[in-house]
Amino acid sequence: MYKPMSLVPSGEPGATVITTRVDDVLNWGRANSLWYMLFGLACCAIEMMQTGGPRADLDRFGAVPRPTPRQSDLMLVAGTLTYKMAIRTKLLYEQMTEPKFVIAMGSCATCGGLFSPGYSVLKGVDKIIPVDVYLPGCPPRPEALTEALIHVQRQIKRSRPLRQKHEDTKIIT
Amino acid sequence: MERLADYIVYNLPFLQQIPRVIVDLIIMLFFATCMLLFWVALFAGITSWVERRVAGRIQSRIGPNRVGPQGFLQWIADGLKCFLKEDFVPAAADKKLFLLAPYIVFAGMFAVFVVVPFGDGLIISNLNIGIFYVLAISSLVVVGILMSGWSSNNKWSLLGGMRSAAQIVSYEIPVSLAILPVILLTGSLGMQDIIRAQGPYPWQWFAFHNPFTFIAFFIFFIGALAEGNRTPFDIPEAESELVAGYNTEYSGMRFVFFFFAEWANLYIIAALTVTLFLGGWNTPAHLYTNLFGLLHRSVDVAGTFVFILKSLFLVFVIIWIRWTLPRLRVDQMMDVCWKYFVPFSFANIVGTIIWMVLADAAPVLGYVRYILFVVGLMVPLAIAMKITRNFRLAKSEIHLNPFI
Amino acid sequence: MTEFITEEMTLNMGPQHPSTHGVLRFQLTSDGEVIHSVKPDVGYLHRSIEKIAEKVTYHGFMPYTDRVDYVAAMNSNFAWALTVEKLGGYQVPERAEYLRVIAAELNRISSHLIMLGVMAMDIGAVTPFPYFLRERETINDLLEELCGARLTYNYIRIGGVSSDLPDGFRDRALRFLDHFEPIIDEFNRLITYNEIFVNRLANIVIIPREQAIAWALVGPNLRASGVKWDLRKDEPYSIYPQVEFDIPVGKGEVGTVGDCFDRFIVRVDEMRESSKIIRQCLDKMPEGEIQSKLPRQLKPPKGEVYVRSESARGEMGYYLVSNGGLNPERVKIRTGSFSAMAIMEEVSKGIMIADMVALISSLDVIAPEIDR
Amino acid sequence: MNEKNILEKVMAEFPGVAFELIEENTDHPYLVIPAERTAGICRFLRDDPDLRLDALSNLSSVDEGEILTVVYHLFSYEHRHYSVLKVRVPRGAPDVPTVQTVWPGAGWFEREAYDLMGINFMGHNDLRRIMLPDDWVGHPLRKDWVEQEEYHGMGTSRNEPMDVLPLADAPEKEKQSD
Repeated sequence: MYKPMSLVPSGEPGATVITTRVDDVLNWGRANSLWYMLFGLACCAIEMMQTGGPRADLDRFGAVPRPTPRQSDLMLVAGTLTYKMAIRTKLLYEQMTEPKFVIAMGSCATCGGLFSPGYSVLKGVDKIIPVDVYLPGCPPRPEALTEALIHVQRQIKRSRPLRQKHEDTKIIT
Repeated sequence: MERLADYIVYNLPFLQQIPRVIVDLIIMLFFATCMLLFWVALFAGITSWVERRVAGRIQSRIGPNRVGPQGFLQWIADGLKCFLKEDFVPAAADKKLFLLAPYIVFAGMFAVFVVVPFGDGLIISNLNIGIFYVLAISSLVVVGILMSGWSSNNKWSLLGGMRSAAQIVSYEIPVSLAILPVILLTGSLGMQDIIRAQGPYPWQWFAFHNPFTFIAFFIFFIGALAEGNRTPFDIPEAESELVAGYNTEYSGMRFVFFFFAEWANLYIIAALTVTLFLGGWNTPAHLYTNLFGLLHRSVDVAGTFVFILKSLFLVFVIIWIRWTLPRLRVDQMMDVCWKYFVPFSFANIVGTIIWMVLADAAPVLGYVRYILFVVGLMVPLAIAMKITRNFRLAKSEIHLNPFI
Repeated sequence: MTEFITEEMTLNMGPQHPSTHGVLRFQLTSDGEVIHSVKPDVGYLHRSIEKIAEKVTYHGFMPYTDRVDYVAAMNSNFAWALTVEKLGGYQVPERAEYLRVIAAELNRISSHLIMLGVMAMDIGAVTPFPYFLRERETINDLLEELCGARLTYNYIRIGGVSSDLPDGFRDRALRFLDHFEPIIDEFNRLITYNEIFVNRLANIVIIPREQAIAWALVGPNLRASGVKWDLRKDEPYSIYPQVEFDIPVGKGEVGTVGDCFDRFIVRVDEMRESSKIIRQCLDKMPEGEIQSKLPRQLKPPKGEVYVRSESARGEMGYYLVSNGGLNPERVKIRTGSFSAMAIMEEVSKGIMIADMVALISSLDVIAPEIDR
Repeated sequence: MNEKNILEKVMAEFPGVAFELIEENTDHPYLVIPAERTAGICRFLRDDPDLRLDALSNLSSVDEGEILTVVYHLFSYEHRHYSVLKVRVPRGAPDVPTVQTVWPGAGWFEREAYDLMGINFMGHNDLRRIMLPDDWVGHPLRKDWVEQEEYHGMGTSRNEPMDVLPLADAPEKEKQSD
């Protein structure tokens, strides 16, 4: 539960209101401009492309693909992650600049899915990077991916970037 | 500007104790900042929104429509987000150059706005070397891009920077040479002089003045596209080849500087083309202001309106080209420049000089501009017919309403 | 004058790179823009499908075949069904054969749509790609009506198909084809014969006939090199002998036979042929069963087969060894992209980086087919 | 020329070699050839004007317990006929001469067989792992391959979700304790 915390001592309510508003404005900017990294792994990549395509059109939400991790806010782990790729995925995640969000798209990225019996498949991307939204499906439909994006937007809108201390940022374990 | 400074100093007596140079400087800086914030950033931002919406429509998508009416505030959201993002400097980068590069690109692009003549009196500084200033100051962009490509310590950035430098330096030549016929006809480098030398009616524009300026118009426009790294010459930031070109390693606000410079540049290309070849702010009403001095101000406003409208139409054309054409290869792009544009531009200059001499001798040649105007009118007509044919053959559905 | 000395540069392209479709990696050695050597590095999507095949039943392997080639999953289903049917001698009702061909050809169109759109995008024209995605959505809708999935269908079963045509499917499919055939022409006007596009592709990376055969290229890539070979025609299976269609081959229309443009245009023409096949199948389709009676637990006899069929990316061969039990003993999948990727190292010497991008997309390699 | 004729022609061409022609349990009859003669026989198959098997359609490897088998599916685009060859090598020393010099396209197939089945193709110019990372242990398509516990710190198993998730009434208890 979020407790309003005042910048000014002795609980003047006005200060709280102002910081909250600033938070909201910043969150509005962050949530409506989620550039996702152009990074498809497997089957889900095709659905990801179709989501950016004419019918679903992620651009409506201000989400455009960026080819480089430095400029992207959202990583869509779209597909099966093999061990060979997992090392690179972790590197890519580390190359992304804060704040960054991850959607584990599809069963394979969530838990290994259909390929859990395989010897070369990582069972879930959350073993290497933190995940914000899990999206089941094999592959998920474009509508589902749009919903996942809206979920990320909601998460952002709930966050309080001005109060977040540096240590609070996600730490990779 | 001087008058404005005088006026301020006169009204605020305490300023008179400070040396006048410093006061001038502060006032200049203040107005420059206002200009950047409220005028240039507005143009760059709105152009970015226009581009995304137009691109969406071209691709039978919608484009951003969630933030503000019809997604109009999208550029503010993008800017805000990038402002909050981590400003990242790669460990192996040349730190000083890396940090400096975006500002240089930004400065080079935005300084051009100083001489963009939005209206009869609406120009920040009507330099007597106007167009020369544009050519000189916009060269800063090359330096910035090359710096960013080099200092990122990323091979894709380096390739992008190198490509960009080669491209801009090469295309500087045909572009400058294509401007020369206009300068010859005007006899001045000042932007307002160039516009005044053209008449209010379309057939009096420099684009239709004679066959050589007609060719020069196309060389200038295409060359300017290449200088601005726009498709079909967008090879420095070719997404499918070089990841993101010279700005691969940039994030946050520094990336936004590149981003804004790109769209400001889009507007500059259009504005310069309008100034040099398409009559600038001239409207038929300007002919009559001298007759009825009363309407002076409103005519100015109309002129500004016409100028912005013309240039926005060209912006639309550039966006249209961007989302239609594929990209050239590096060697092909150089071929176009050195084998076709440069020789043609030289021929244009010589041709214009001969034309000017001949036109003095034979005034009949003045009627050529009407023929050229009709020819120029054919170009959009031909395109319109092609589009109609395409609609008919592909049995496409047409959705004219742009607001979804 | 002293000699101008240049140094080679090693570039790492991928696994995350906009033009490596999926996760491929290339190690380029280049002198500025000119590439000296390319070392492809694959395996980033090696999902151990062949090992999983040894753990699951014959029916149970069908969903995995979808993922062998997710862009043309139906064709991959088809190939596996053909293989097991040949091994066990199972019969397929005639209506099911027609349904299979309709589904497979629809999927072939949608696969080529992706390839052509992506190729145009890699050359720099972004707009054709969304146009093709738009058409692809309609095909996805049709296939979804048929089997309930948009991408990984699991529709073709051993001994038949999973479900019959829904009501009104025929009309909707015909309406789509009526709409789609002019779209191909529009696409040609928009991008294929665009001056810049032709100049980017003509005479780039020519793969002559002998080289294509020796490197075991298959499918459209082989046909682009001038070999008139299509398994649907030359080793007919299912009901392909009963339908009429042509095999487009590379003619060197704007350059030399076997260049990137030929590989592009062959696929454009193949979409037309596929559309022709679907029309004929919809007309000729008989009434009847769609699934033959097979035991729930399939136990094909001991033995081995190697069956090839024409997928969207060329021949897809399943080498299946059975020990008479519930699970296959060994399944080896031979795919078109694998050999297309192998040739890349050989043919890409001395081209420019921009051509490299065109080459990758013209060979139409997709990662799961290479790695499996 | 049907497939059996082709194989018989090969047997006639190389008299002293121990061939084994098998027609049972297979759709294409095949010839088991001794490993050391592979390259020569393949070159003959490719160059003989009646055979002209100019394409290596597929190269597979099968683990048959004590022996590992390499299967070559050959095809001729000129005469449009197939031929299948098999090479059997002991599990302990799976050495097969490369056919890369005959069909350049074989190079990657052999790399794959090396990577996943551990067959050593002698004379191959670039015999590295292709699918799996270079530091991978073992050849996973062999029947006796055992999966490692973890790879580079990434666990190779995932718990059952029902074991990990707290039971439905667990949060209730926590609340009560608060």
